[in-house]
Amino acid sequence: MNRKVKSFAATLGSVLVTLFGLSVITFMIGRVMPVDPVLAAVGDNAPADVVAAARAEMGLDDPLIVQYWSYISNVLQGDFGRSVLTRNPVISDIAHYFPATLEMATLALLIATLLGVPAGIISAVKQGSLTDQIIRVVCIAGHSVPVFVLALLGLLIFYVGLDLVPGPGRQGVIYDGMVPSVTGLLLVDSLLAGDMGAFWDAVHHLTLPVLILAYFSMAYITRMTRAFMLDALKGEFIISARAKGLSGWSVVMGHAFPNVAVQLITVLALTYAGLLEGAVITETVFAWPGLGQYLTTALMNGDMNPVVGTTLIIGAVYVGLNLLADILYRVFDPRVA
Amino acid sequence: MITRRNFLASTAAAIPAVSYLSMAQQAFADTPKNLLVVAQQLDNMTTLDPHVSFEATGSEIIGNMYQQLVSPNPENPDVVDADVAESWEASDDDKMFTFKIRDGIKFSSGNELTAEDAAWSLRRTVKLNKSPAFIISQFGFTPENVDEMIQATDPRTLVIKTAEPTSIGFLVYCLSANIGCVADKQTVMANEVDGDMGSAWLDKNSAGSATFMLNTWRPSDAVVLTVNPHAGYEGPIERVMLRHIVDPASQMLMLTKGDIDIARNLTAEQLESVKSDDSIKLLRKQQASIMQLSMNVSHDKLSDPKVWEAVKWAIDYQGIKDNILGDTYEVHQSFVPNGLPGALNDTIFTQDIDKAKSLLAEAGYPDGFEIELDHYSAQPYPDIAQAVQANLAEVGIKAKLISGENRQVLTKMRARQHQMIISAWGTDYFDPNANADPYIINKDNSDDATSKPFVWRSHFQDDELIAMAEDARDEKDPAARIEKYLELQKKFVHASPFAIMFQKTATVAMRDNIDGVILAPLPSNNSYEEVTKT
Amino acid sequence: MLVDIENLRITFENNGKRFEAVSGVSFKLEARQKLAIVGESGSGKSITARALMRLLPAQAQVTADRMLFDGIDILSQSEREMRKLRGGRAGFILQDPKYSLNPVKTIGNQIAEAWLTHNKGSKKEARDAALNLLEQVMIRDPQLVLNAYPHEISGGMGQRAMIAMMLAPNPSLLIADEPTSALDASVQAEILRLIDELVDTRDMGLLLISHDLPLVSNFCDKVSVMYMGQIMEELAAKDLAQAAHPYTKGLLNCLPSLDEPRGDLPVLTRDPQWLEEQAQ
Amino acid sequence: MLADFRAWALDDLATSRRQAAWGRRYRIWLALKANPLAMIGLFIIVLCVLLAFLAPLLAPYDPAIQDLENRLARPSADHLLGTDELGRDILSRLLYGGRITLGIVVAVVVMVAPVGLAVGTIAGYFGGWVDKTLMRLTDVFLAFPRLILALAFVAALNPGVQSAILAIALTAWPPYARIARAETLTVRNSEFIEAVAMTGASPWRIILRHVAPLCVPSLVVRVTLDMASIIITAASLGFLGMGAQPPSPEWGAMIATAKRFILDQWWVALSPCIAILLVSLAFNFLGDGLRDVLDPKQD
Repeated sequence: MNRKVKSFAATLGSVLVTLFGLSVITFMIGRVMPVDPVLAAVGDNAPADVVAAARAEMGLDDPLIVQYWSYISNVLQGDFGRSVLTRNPVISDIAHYFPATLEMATLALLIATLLGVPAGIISAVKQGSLTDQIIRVVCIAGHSVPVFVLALLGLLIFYVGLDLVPGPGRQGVIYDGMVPSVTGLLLVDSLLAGDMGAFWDAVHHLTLPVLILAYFSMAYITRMTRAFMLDALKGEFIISARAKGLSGWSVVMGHAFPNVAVQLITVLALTYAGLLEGAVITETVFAWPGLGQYLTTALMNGDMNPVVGTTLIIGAVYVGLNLLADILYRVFDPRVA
Repeated sequence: MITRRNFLASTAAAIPAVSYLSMAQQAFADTPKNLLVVAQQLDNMTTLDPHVSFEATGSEIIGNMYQQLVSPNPENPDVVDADVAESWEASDDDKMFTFKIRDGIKFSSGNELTAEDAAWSLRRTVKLNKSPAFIISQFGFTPENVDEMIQATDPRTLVIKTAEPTSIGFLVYCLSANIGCVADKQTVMANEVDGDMGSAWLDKNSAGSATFMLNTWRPSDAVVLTVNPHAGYEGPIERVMLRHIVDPASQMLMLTKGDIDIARNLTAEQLESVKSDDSIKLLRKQQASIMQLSMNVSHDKLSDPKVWEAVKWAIDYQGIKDNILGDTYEVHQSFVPNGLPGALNDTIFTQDIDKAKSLLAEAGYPDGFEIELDHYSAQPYPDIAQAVQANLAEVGIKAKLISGENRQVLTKMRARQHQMIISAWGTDYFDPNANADPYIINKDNSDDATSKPFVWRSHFQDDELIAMAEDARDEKDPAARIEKYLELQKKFVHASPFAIMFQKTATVAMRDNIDGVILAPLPSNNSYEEVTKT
Repeated sequence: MLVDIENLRITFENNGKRFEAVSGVSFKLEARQKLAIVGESGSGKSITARALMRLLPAQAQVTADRMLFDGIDILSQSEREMRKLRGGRAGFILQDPKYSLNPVKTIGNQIAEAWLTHNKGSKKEARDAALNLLEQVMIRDPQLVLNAYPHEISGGMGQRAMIAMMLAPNPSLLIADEPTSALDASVQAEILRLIDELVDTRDMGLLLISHDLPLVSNFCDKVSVMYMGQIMEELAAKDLAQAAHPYTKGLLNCLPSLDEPRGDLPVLTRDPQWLEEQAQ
Repeated sequence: MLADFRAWALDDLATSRRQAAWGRRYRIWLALKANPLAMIGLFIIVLCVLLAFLAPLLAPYDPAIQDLENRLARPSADHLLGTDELGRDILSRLLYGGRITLGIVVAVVVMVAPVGLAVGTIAGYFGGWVDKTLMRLTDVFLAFPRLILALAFVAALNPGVQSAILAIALTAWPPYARIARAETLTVRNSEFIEAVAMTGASPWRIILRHVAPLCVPSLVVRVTLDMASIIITAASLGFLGMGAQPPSPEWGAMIATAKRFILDQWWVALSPCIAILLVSLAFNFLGDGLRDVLDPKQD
């Protein structure tokens, strides 16, 4: 029993150390940045006495270590400080903005998996054939073009050209502010409120950004699925499965894929973390009120508390995902003790 | 709060709950008739409290929610119109000013607007002492003496006493800024939290008497204004929604598609291409924001006035305006922006390479010198910087470009570490002194001076100019005051290390069925209250 | 006649080069008869067996004058028909249970799957059949093994599970491709004896592929010696000692023996002649 | 001449170590040649390197010369790909831009691969607390959102190509460290490492001479695959105004500035987009091809 506890404590320790390292680096970057945080608070025209008062209030004049220590001790009590721009506590900002990014990233991951994994399987089974080449070219193209180009192209074709999707933004203007925010996930909240009109409106607004993010992250999933499947299909047990008279597809899906599914867990965890980052640019083009846009705005204006807070949250999500992937790996893969 | 049912009932397009496909065929309906949708960059706005806000975006919204004591006349900059104050007069010794408050104005909460609200509002600005407070506290008010200096003698009369004799024209111009907004004392003080005079609450709420009041503000997402029921407004608009769309390309697409009525941040090129689209029309107004190349006088190569003059003759103002800036900027070479009283609008400098070269030779740099030129990384600054770099190269000055995020460049300038720098300056209130003061008055040029105005950053101190600026500011007679400012500017353009180049023009692109948008030199006077959607 | 192969040729094609791995192999196998194909590694014995069940990779081209399994012409069967044969009429046991059993599925699950592929019945019946089969292969504690994963059982038990799996649809032919080479000596004899017993009790034919000449000769009726893709000699297992072909004799001489001490073991000199004789 | 090299390399009984090494490389080349996509990729990369190298000769105009009069001109005879917002010839800027983009990629890889290799092999070889601390350090940088660290880093230094390279490199080395460590762990307790240790070789010699070369194949694969994402990150930095600054013709910055008039003068943004697409595709194909040949299982 204590081996399990020991290994759990070790992982927990490593997670804490990672988060600590993350906070130190982000905090230092914040303080080292040549942007005077007071500028965002009082503006360039403010007289010297107002500037001095603001600096004192933000504690910018104390030595760096003191600033860091007071910041971290607050963080441990859940107070990530206040954002200069929104004047809200960073925690409430993150709680407000994170669901929008989460909703987009999760749906994108879902679609990227539903399309990426089968594509990987097919191109592995038909290795070297034309289908294999086409699938790989299409998927890799998604990853070879910057997201913002994909986003603008998507808007040009589907929004302006074909009028198939609504424009940037998370909701139609009519529904703005109409859906009471329970979970912050628009789809869920609109269903909870029983407002089908708002639900479909949210779906339409989600379509293009989600498809683009999904397409962008499909390349990695497809490539990894293909590599794992190629490896599994070389296994001897495939021959014994065929020798049992199983059909081609039931061999692939029944025997090769279960081996691969386990390994895909880590790939999906990495992709999901990457998606949270990919959202940063997609949100600017699609005017999506998510964490990515909140972070870039704060960074551009030298508003450091949100930058450190958000980076910690994204870092924590990333570390959490890795931890989850490890645990799932142990649970689902019988080979691991 | 408007419930969704009755809101939808009043709009023509009731959206049935249908499956995805049929929704796709039906083109996404233009926005409803009683809703005005504006796409705008709302990300640099920290507060909606009229007595604290200093950013352009914020002050525009505040202008739509609060009424000021007086407001500048949109057509004639030398005239100030009555607003909350019907009339005003100065005492003989020019140290006491009495304002008559108009009757029958109601706040959005329903409370009557009285002189006490006006007095309290001005006192609040001075006591909070945030960024814009200097506009009013420059008349000698301090948190300690302001209660005694500004009083409401009766519900209809507001009396302001100043320490020194002051020109009523100058005082009234200052009161036309947002610090002159009258807020509902009763509602605000009811939300006071440990002595902050309700500033935490007023950041995100409104207590004004103008046409609109604040419904919601989701930072970096949207600002929704609804009609103030007590403002006696009969127009068609029930709701104004400002949507935060950062990317101009997205704003452009949504405007052409009709999903938004107004786009506020289109680029020069986009405005050019929109001219051919007759479903969109443009409204332009010169803004009180100027762009200049400042030279740090403490730098050895930039200490000689001849070098300043040479740089001013080297720049191809018209070429840059025509080829890069289009209609988004006009050439303007003096510190009082066009549209403000006392503005000097003539073009003194045009590109003259030989003159610039001879001036450089006189200054001892026949074959020029190397210098660093800082500029913002946001467009159009990089394009302008590259064009100026090419101009300077023609006269031998080899400029190395260093671009940086806006606040990063400002931080470098405020720390006096720049050599040459292209930056912008927004005017704070509707008076020539609003720019004369920061561009000239630099009493203490030492590094640890108490007040560090814009001019201080470039180490420039000219006692003669300073005297002229203060004299013009205190001139009592309005006409003579304007004359003195023109004199000051004529001298300034040659005698200062600032090559003022352009004045920003704001362009609002809107659907052709939109009318009545009011655009003013200062954002606090922009207004949607007369907008109609046919 | 269970298996009737005449002049089987298998060639492999990759990027331009053609390589004939099996050139002109013929042999016959009666019902209830046991044939061993013996040869060094690379002699083509294993792919010959796999060709019979069309289990070869795509690049292999298989041609034969005659290739019948229980009267069915293998080469003309559609993939669907072949699937009925594989497992249903002929079982196939591979070399190393560690790799030939699916590591992420339980033993019981894989046996039940084999049963269900060729028999109608519920999952419950399939699991009972699996348990029964595990008992037939005399595995210790079959209930435990039913739910165990391949890495949780020993090599010997793994091979027994493999046999159980292949006998689930009770085929009439069992092909065993070096079934004991991956096991240690003591277990080898046990597994071969088990295969022998099961083949007899179920009146099946056995095609045993091996490189261990004396080992197979005790279990099989006929032995066919293969070298470089050709059959050198086919003879009854019992008169192996009187082998005529120099290659077979060479192989026998190389065997060390415990009871009579011998000098250095002679090295087999390969005579290209042997290949020409078959070619005409 | 080539024929006998082929024979010499492919001769099974290699006499010298050199011959064996060349034999292996030649076989890898043959396997790679069989993969059409990888060949296309290699061809595009070689073409790009050549074009970038010969930019001064090939470019019709000096990329910095402004011609404000015919700004945003359509592709025409004298400007094959048209002109940008300051009237500069897009084709020449694309060629010179190639230098910067490939320069960024090479600079990042040159910084990242050795660091990743060193950290990975040392962590893998020594194990214990050395392994723990180095791996935690890697985790910190891995957990750090790549673009955001780059943004913050570039905002700290003034934006420009150098800070973009440093920022991307800072976030790109952890995966290499992880791969190198995994590779070292598999090799760590194999007999031949113990044998070398027995001969009294110092740990550093072992790592340098024996362990590191083994990690190279999987690193080569990862590097080629990563090149595409390095280019895209550089372009995204350009898009956010944080990467290469005007007037540098870096492709990402070109797209960022051209974004403003993508509706009407779409060709200005199109050529750098296609350039980035082609080069990224090329690196991805080559990477995939190399991975299939060198180390199929590798991530």
